[in-house]
Amino acid sequence: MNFRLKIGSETRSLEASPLDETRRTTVMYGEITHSVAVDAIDDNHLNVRLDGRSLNLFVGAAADGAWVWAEGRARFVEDADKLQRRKSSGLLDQPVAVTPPTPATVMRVMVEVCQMVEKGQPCVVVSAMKMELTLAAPYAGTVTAVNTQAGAKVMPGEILVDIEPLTEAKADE
Amino acid sequence: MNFRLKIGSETRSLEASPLDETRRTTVMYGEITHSVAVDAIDDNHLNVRLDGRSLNLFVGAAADGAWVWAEGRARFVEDADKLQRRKSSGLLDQPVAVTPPTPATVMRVMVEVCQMVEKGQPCVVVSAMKMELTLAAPYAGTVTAVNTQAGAKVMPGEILVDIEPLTEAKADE
Amino acid sequence: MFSKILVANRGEIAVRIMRTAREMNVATVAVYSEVDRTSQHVLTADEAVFLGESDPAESYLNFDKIIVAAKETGAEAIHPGYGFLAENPTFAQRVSEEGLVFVGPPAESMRLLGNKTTARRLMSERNVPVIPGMTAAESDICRLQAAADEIGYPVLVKAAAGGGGKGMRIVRTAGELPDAASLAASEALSAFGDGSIYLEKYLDRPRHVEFQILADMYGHVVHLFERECSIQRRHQKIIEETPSPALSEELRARMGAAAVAAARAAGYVNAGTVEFLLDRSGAFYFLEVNTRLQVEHPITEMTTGLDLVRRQLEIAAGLPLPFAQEDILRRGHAIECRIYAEDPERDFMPSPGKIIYARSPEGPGVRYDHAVYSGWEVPVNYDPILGKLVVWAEDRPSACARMIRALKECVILGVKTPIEFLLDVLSNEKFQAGETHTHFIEEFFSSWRPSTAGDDLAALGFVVNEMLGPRTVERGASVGPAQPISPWHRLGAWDMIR
Amino acid sequence: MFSKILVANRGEIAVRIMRTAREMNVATVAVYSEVDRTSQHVLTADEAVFLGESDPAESYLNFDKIIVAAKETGAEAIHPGYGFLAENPTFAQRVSEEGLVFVGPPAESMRLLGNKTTARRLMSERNVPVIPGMTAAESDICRLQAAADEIGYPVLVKAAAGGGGKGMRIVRTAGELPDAASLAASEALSAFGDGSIYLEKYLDRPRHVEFQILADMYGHVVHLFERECSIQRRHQKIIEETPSPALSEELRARMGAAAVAAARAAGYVNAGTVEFLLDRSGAFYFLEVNTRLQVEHPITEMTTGLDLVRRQLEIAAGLPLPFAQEDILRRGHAIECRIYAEDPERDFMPSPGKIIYARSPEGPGVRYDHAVYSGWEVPVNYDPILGKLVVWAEDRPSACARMIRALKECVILGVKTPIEFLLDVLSNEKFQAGETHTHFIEEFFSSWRPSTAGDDLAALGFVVNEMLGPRTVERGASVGPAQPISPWHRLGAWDMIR
Repeated sequence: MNFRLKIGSETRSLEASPLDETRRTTVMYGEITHSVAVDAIDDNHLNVRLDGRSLNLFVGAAADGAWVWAEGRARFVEDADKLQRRKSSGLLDQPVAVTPPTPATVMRVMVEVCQMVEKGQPCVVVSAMKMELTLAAPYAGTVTAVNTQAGAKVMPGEILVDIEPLTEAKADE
Repeated sequence: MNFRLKIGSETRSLEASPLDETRRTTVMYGEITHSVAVDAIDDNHLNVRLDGRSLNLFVGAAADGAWVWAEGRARFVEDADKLQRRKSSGLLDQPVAVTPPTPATVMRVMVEVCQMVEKGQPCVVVSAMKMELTLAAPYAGTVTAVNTQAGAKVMPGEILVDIEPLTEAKADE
Repeated sequence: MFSKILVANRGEIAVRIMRTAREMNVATVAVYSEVDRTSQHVLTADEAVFLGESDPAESYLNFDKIIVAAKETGAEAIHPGYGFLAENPTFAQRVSEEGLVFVGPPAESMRLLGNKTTARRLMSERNVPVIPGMTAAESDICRLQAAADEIGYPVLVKAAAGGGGKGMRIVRTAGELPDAASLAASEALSAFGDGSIYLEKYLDRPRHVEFQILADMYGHVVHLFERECSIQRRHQKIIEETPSPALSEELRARMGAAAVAAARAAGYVNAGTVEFLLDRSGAFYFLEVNTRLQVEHPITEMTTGLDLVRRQLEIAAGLPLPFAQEDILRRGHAIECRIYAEDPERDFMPSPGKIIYARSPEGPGVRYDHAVYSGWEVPVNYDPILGKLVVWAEDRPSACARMIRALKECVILGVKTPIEFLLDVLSNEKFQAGETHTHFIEEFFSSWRPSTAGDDLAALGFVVNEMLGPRTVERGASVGPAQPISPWHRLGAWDMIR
Repeated sequence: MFSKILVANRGEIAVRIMRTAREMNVATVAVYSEVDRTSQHVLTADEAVFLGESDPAESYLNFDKIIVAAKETGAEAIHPGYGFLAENPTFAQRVSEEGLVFVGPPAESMRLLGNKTTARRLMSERNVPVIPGMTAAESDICRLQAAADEIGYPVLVKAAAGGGGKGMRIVRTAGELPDAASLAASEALSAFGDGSIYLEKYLDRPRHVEFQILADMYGHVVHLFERECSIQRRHQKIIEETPSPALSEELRARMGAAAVAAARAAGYVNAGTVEFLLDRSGAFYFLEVNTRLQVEHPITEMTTGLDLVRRQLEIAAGLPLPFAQEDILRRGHAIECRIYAEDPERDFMPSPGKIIYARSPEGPGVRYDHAVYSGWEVPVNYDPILGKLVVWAEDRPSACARMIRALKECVILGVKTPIEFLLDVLSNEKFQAGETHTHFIEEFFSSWRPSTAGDDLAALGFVVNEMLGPRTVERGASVGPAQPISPWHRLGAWDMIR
């Protein structure tokens, strides 16, 4: 079985043989082959022997992926193929729009429609968990719409300010 | 809704109104009425407000009943009607037969077929969890069968020695 | 002693207070907002009162609702925890006026100390050394510019009413001052309801060393030694320890005496913390007094053996402190790591969400004060602290090793946490050598990234979990044990993560 | 220090040893039998070796398999825990002969002390007071009868090779002696592989007071103060505490000196425990030396601040003890409750089964050393200990209150446990007054029954759980918060259980 997994900004490929009746498998990670045996301890807890070394891995399924924990390190692991489909919806890109990174409340809107903004110029200040965050313009351009107002509850992915980018020619000036 | 519950050797009756949409009910315990509100915290954990007092109750379902925990006190609670059916199979009676109280290994058999035994006379010694237990005759009588031998693994409910009771006339002598 | 108290707070600190109250046979009342209906502090209390909407103004900051809750439940005292109303003298005064007991200092002490500029003036008068800086709040940008020029850059913009790094800004050049002042004032206003700011000298890589004090109603004041809280991100403490690796017994005694003098100067009663900055020459400066229980109080409890919440309740009930300064002894070394729902890769930005799975570290010398359970949703409305992991051991190296062990047993799935980051800080050579200062994270960990070895294991976990498929776990199934594999097999790419 | 050790044990003690090893950067190897394939100690180790069938003879008592496991994994030392091979001198000797280190005393000391009659002779010679009784094992019933007549009834039949109450019988009249002797010999044979028994004087309601000792390879022996373990059922400890409420400083010093003398007499090395009986007149008698780590060692760790497993490994690795007797200080009060899978209503009979749900107590001053998890099946093959709940607090009343709080947070569903019984013992006036003795349970709790108030709450829990029906828990669902109910409503039948 082949897996393409996205962890953070990296995508990696793994190949694993199906589990045999003693719950053993061989995992190929590029050139290196590992022998793996696994026991399910409960719905979230796996005990894995990786080349004989015992590891406790904890797995929690979430929408579009799973959290995996190993020795204090937690990762959100996504299936790269499912991910591709989400990406086209624009939700998962690096910040290229004025959108909060976490559910938040809008404190101030600092730009107006038709205003020219520079890359990095503060557009909206939001508050989340007692901290103020300034959302900056991801690129230079012209504000074409302001979709929020002070006091609004906003969510990640919600575009608070629409900015039409400068053409490259203009940006190079 | 009416409940007949067996806890330990006692059976008690309870009446409860169905939960309303805010998960509240009224529980009638004999003459006394209690107001109860409940939140399910997880599959095993309930938070209950009993007449305003907050209680954490933990419930674990098992065959023929459920374990319920409250403030350090754990009880096995059985539905008295289901229980009735089990009882007729003879498994749940008070020790009236030579059977181990827990899974065990037979160490010694101390009686033979046709032997007369007195009430309380040691019949079989079993070992469980590093402790030796002597299983005594529950009543006076004659051994009609020995169904086990040293080294056998035995389970609760398994009758290790059959004893035909003395008639009352004889026992009174 | 009180027969019932109300805890006007939420999360791990409310749970921690309730545990001691229960041991003192004091019944507890929780209060909660909409989003906290099934939060751990509500589950832990003997009874709970719903306050209102999740917005703090409608719930945990609402004087009237909290006081009504206390009166209706028959609570005799209110413990404010930390944050929310803990350092609000108006609330403390109102509580007293309503005939209830506020578990904390008198409103007057809080007012004196809560305003940082007043506090600085007071301490100067009592010969407690203070950092050079302004002695009054200022909003005029020209006067701030002038003051900054006089103090000399870099300067620190601070909220007069605040604490915990809120509203604080470092300003290195005159050009940065206007923006920094405006942002700081705005943050201070929203956090504390008071936008006053002032400036002080910014010290180069100082240590943050604070002293725990206890004072009863009869003028008896003691200190419970120091806590070093130099490891900070965003000006907020993330690792605390005691004793400080930087203090000689002589310096400890001097700083302790200064802390007691500071408390006396303010007519302080109950538990409090006198914060100092310790510079590289060994000079120390009064920073502020936190007029409440601190997040990091457990490390003092573990080294001194004293339960600070018990002492708070006893003092509030009018009991005298039952010990003198010389009776208070410390033993061993304690470290605390704060576990927030936050992303260390993204400047520790809050990371709220649902806790899919949580599992507590256990074993000798480990204490985990938390309010997390599997299935609980971390609300976006409040401070994102999940818990505090605290260890005690015979000495600092053993305590570091124990903390690393405990962090590796601390499972939280569903939100980002700093656990991996904390592991790397604790394993850092300079940290292990005790060479800590308030810019430690900035200096050595600003470009921190999670290890790729962790990615390898996560990929493995994902893959085997997928292959096992949906399941009801049945142990002792018929397939027999997975036979052990020789440990001598080459570990390959994975052996680096040992 | 070793780089890797094998722990030749299972359950909570193996987990506890591995935690300290991990903190010392010592890798750990678990061994396991068929039924323990996914037991907690296997999950905790760095690697695990399958030994064989669940029968102890095929697994945890099998010298050859354990030694092969150690060699194949490259472990340099074997820690035996308690029980199984911990007090087996033949095993200790074999380990040494195989070029491995046994973490425990030399085989010769174990032999001397393991045979109770030899030990009694040795102690008599060194002026450590012993209980009047036989100084040699005996199997002839006529000679036993004669000895019993000489000592005077009641007498105690004891296994020469044993410990932990196994093979022990009280005999009050001559008529009971033959049966008791035969049963004791049989139990001793099956438990220790040695059926030798002897008799000693039975003391009326004595206290069990034991001293922890540490001895390095260089003749340096210290004690770590006492543990009082008077609360016993079936001659097995169930509640232990330190300090003992019965000891004056003078008596503590004398008993400590006797303990050190006993250890020296046997050429003792590593951690051990010298057990005494303390009678009502204040006289104390040597009982035996347990040549291993005790179940109740954590209470000593919590009051002295010393990690006994760390010391064991250091001593075994040839390091000298880094402290003198006068450096060892105790602070506060610690209590341990043993949590077994057993039924206190039925003479504490083992109650194996599947743990449907388990949840650990947490918070300040609580340590829960256990090996239980939800879904784990308690095997019928071994000692039914699930865990040890240990608390520390400033003084005995606070420690009792803390233990009650912690027991009430300790959830185990699926097997019977003594938790409710322990709660009642801890709440008992005589216990709280410190008036404990080894027949305490027999005297005050022989007719103990669970409270009917507990039945009421259990019925309520069952009913509301049934009414909620099968569910996937969804918090923050649309139905809104269950509104609080006035706490002033009459509590009725349930208010007695407050």
